[in-house]
Amino acid sequence: MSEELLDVRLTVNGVAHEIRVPARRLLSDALRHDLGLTGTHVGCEHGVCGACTVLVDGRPVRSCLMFVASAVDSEITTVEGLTETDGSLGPVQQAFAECHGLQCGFCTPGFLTTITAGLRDNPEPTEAEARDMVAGNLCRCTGYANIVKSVLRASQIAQERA
Amino acid sequence: MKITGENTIAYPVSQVWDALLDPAVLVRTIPGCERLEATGEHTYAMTVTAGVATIRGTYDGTCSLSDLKEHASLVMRLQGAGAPGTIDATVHVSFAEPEPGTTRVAYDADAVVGGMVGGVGQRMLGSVSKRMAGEFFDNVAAAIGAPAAAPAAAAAVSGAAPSGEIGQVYTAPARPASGQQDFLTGVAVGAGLVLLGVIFGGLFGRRRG
Amino acid sequence: MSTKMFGERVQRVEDQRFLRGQGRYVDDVLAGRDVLHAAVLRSPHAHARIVDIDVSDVLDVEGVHLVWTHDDLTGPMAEPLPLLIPHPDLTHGRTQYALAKDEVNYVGEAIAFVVADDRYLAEDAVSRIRVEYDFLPAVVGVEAARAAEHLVHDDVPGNLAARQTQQNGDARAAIDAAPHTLSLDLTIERSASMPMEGRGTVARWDPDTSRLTVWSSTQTSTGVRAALAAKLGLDLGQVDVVTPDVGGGFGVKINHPWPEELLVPHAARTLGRVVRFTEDRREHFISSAHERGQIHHVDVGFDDDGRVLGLEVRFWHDNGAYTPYGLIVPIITSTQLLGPYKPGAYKVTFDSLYTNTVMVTPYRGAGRPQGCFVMERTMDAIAAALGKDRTEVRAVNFIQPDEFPYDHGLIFQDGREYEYDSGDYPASLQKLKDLIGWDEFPAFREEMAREGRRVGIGLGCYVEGTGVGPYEGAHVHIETSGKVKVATGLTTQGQGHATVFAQIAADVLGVPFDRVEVVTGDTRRMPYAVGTFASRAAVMSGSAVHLAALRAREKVLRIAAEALEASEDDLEIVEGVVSVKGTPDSAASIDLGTVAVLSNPLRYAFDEASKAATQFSVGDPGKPPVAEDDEPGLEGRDFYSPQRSTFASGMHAVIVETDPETAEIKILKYAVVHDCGRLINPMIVEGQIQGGVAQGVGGALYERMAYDENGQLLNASFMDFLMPYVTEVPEHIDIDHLETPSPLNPLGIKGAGEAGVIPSAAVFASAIEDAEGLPITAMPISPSELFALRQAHPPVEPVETKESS
Amino acid sequence: MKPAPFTFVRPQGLQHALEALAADPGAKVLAGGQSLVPLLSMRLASPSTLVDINGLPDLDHVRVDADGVHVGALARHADVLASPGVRRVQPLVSLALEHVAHATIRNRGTTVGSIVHADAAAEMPMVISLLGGSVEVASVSGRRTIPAADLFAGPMESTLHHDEIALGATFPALGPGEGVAFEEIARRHGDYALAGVGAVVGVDGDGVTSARLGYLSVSDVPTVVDVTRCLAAAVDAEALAEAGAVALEHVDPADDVHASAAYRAQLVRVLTARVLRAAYDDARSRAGVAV
Repeated sequence: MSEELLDVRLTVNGVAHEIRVPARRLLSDALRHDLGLTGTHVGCEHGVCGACTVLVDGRPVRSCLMFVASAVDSEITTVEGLTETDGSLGPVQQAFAECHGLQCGFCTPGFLTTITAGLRDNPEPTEAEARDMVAGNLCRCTGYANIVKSVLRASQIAQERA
Repeated sequence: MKITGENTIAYPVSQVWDALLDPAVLVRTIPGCERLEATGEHTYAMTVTAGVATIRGTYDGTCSLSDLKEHASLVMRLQGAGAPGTIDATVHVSFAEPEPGTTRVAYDADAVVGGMVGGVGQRMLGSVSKRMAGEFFDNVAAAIGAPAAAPAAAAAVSGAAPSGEIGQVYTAPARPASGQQDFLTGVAVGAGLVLLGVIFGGLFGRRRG
Repeated sequence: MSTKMFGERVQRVEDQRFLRGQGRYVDDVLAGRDVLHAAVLRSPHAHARIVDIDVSDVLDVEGVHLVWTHDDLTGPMAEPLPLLIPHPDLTHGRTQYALAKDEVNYVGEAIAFVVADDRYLAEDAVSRIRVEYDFLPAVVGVEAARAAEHLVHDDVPGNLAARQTQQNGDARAAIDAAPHTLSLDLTIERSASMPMEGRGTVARWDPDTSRLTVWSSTQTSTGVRAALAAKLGLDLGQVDVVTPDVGGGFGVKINHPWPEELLVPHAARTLGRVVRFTEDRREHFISSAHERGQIHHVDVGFDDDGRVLGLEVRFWHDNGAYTPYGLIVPIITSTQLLGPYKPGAYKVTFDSLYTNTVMVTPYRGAGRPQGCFVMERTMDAIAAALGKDRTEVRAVNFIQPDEFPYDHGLIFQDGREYEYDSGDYPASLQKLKDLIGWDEFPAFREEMAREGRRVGIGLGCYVEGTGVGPYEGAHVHIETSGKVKVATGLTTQGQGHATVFAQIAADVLGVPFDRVEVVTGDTRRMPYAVGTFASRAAVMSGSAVHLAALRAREKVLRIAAEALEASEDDLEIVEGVVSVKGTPDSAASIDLGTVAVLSNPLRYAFDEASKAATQFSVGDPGKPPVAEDDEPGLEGRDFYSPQRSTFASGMHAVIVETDPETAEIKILKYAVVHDCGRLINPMIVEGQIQGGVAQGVGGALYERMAYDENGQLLNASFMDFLMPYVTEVPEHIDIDHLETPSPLNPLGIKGAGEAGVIPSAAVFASAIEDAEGLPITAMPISPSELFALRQAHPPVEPVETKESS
Repeated sequence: MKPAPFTFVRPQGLQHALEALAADPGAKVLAGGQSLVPLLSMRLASPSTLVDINGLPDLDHVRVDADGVHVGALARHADVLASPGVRRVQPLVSLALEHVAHATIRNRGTTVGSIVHADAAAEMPMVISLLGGSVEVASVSGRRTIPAADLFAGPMESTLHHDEIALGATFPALGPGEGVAFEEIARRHGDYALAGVGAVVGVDGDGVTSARLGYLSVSDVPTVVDVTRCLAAAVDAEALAEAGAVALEHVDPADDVHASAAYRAQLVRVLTARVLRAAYDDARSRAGVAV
């Protein structure tokens, strides 16, 4: 017997998508393989590394711990949605470029979405608050020092651009 | 992983011994056992669905009894594989009759739990499997206590062939689906033997709501 | 000359893609298109014979396209995977089959391979495969391997893959004659690279051109290509391997070919469809590779000053179930153990032993962290025995600056003499002492003690062989657009090669940095290469790019001189324009794009510029359009092949605080002094060091592979394999550089990729021992283990070492 | 690591949800999913039906009143933690929530979900046991309230029947003269604790009238220990040490890959003293007594 398919309407980065997927399709896989938005990365599939973090109604959430069918009523934001409409880098992205906040780039999408929401809730974090903001994401390349610097720089850029 | 324990059954050792070697009794007393097929002298293929709360799985496997010393001891070899993982256990069981009419069953099991479920807390496996052994003995006692009702229900599937007939398949009567039953279903096979908690997750199962 | 790019903290060009979510990692390649997915049935048992594999239930799973076990493999595919680096001492090397044949030797070994419409269905199919096993006793851990009560491979007595001895002088005699002697027994547990992206392969077979294109998350595209051609019976020319963006490697992705790197292309060709395999995190834990597991016994003889007269090391290396990478890790441990010191006589013997666990191949540092741990623990033990300051004992053993090149009389991992080219260890040590506040520490310790706090300081020194051969190459092509296209064959895993190599090319060619585009790891662009490992990329490909660019520059100046009727020596290239030095007016100048046009005499013009190069408008009719010794196009291609490795060095120091009640370990201060010759991009080098230190902290205080006695890996997830978060690494790392140039390459550079991770275990052991006054002989160490050490050693005042006055 | 197939039901009303659950003995409820989804992906669990209750109305409330804190089944940890009312009425809930995983997990994980998941190493099952709270559950056959003491049957095993949905949890308010404290020690920030202790201490002036401790990660089920008699005379080092010894009689710490049983026992001793002291000081400062 073939698996029951669901018609799911998903709003990602302000764009509505209609996809037909099995109920068990994880949100992370739907974004990557059904919508072709491969900016979101999957590092562990048990909710620890944070590379798959997207914003669900503005809040950082592990997309590998959600079924796409549960996301029907929500507005999803992925790393592709953080770039400005004119194609230039958003404040958090720009800060990472300036501060060498990434090396292999695989964990970066999870940090960018998490920090974007973090700075919205706390626009001027102290260094300790910046560290706490990213304490739930794993990175194996950078040793985190430049990521914390990027959070503080992003808060400056956001104010400069405000 | 080592698991030891013992239980008592309020029946003479001879009755306990006979009950445990009767597949018709086994299929009803092994928590979560859905199907038992005799494949040889004291060897069975079996299907068991077992689990604790969320962590459940259906396991296909085999069990065989050997080194049978009547009313004294036997060795049980058990292998099962399912989606959550695999189990391979060798269990030494000894029987004693401290006072007439009651049997004390002691078991000493050594198990290798593999696959995803192998990554769970050893302690979790140990403590719950002891409880399942307890449930198994209660079932055995109940089966001995009400022999009249037992054989008819169990052997219904394929004729009344004598127990142990090759190819003879036994299925357990439907069980009431209740929370309490949920917890108590597990796999303990053979006389006082324990399928060491291959069923539930320890470390793996823990998260945050 | 344009502004010099070498040495600049240039922002990375690849970040523009990564930050917009437009990276192209292997699981992104052809995402959302018509691609089939593979899944693998892996052994749940550590050691067993396969009695039967029943795949009958799989065939009726909807969407399954093929199921393979070893029986379905033929020809070279049915033979064991290649043993990459044979060695005469590796008398009993073994490698696994792409799919297990008759037996499995570690939990996670591939048994069956399924391809289906998507990964979910493929996993459904895998879960329906029934395997009957006969269990065999598992050999887990070095002690069990040594005892050899059971054998991993029946035909390998004593579980001994190899035994090797190297020596310089008569160590035993020196030890026996020494006024002081000491012995130590040390243990380092297993950890792993654990990049955030696991392994993955995508393959497409084009029946029209009968060419196979393979994308793989690897550290060596040319290695994978050669293995594919050999194993699939294809000509090398039919196979292209394209390395996509790689989400970290740290060594694990240098091993090749993985079973899936062969099975996926084989399936793509068999089915005529694109096939993808992307491993999940549990698969990475139980079917990639681990490293670090070793046990050491040290005997050392020394004089009153702590100078090492004789050093004899015997160690046992856990090489897991197979040895695809040969003896590289233990050989590196044996040699790099000497660090910056020059013992009077040295002898090292190792046994490489099989266990029923995941195989062992290099992880960042590749045996160096173990060697450094052993040597630095020995130095600390000597200092304690003599009541001397730990820096003094080290200083007295240093190879002095004027003794280079220094030959240790051993053979290094590349089969060449183990000779240090340059370094300045005394200067490094002084910089480190200033950075960490070594001399001020005793006062700090007393102040903390008054507050009931327990602190300790430790250090660790290392020397790292980098830039190991045999070679790397580069191809530079200046297009008529003026763009400079650079290609080098080794691969990138986040080290910023596209930026660093562009800096080098831009400097040589005098072009704006952003006009240079670099491609790495694509066999279509550079078919000759070795790979990225052992901190060699900057040295090998950096030098190759420099040399190739120089060749292109020579041709530019030759053509420009002709065009400008000037002598080559008077010309310079600034901002991509060739002109006579000192006359920046545009008349007597020509841009590189035009030079490129002139370099290729055409019959047909395709744009305004190319008109100038057609047959009726250029060249002396008395000569052939392309001279005898010339060729069309503005390109440069060259290879860099050093005679031996270049040796970087460094020293780390840490101040830790241990909680008297809970034995928790906190890092108060971490300092790094590092000498990797001249720095191409200091920002990127510091990033490498910070990342290395974080992995070092993981290896010293958190990470271990917890196998139970049956060979089951108990912590095969990020929940229980404790990689450090931001909260576990030092908040700040004080980094200082020395730049002792290497005489072996044109840029004077040395490797830096692995530096950060090498001394961490030694540094933390030294500091915790200093704080607690308890001997630290095993790493990693958790609070629970420190607590147990305290219980085992009744409280005694920490050994009062006479810190320098 | 992909889940096995299942039928997905996203009911809009509670009754529909209860019927879906009752209709299939193999059905499971999905709320936060932070515990359940990894189990599905690892195929340690493979329910035949998943009942996603995230669409149900008015279950995401966080209310406080004189009785205490009332948390709906869909209230995310982050919402409960952000509520000033909760921090005022029962501060132990807020103190413990700060230690639940990481902020991103708290954004989606539900407090009630983590309680009924019944993991003895988690914070919320211990807190509701220590405070003597309760969980309200519903099924097609009606509703009932399960006091915390009867909620946990064994490791990962609550006493909810398979066809029951937890609708909410109640944490009793801080009593007069009471103070609270919580501390846990984990290998990494955000990891499961090796050991964790919560305390509720009641004072009358300087004297201790009641002292109860809750322990996580050192027994099969959350364990509550009354140590009032230890602190009756004085709150000094000996009394706190004695409380630790009493606690050790009630817990059963185990070895695992992260720590030994002996080390966990040491943490029980150390944390008991620290947390009791802190709760005692909190009680006195709330009662306006100079600390």
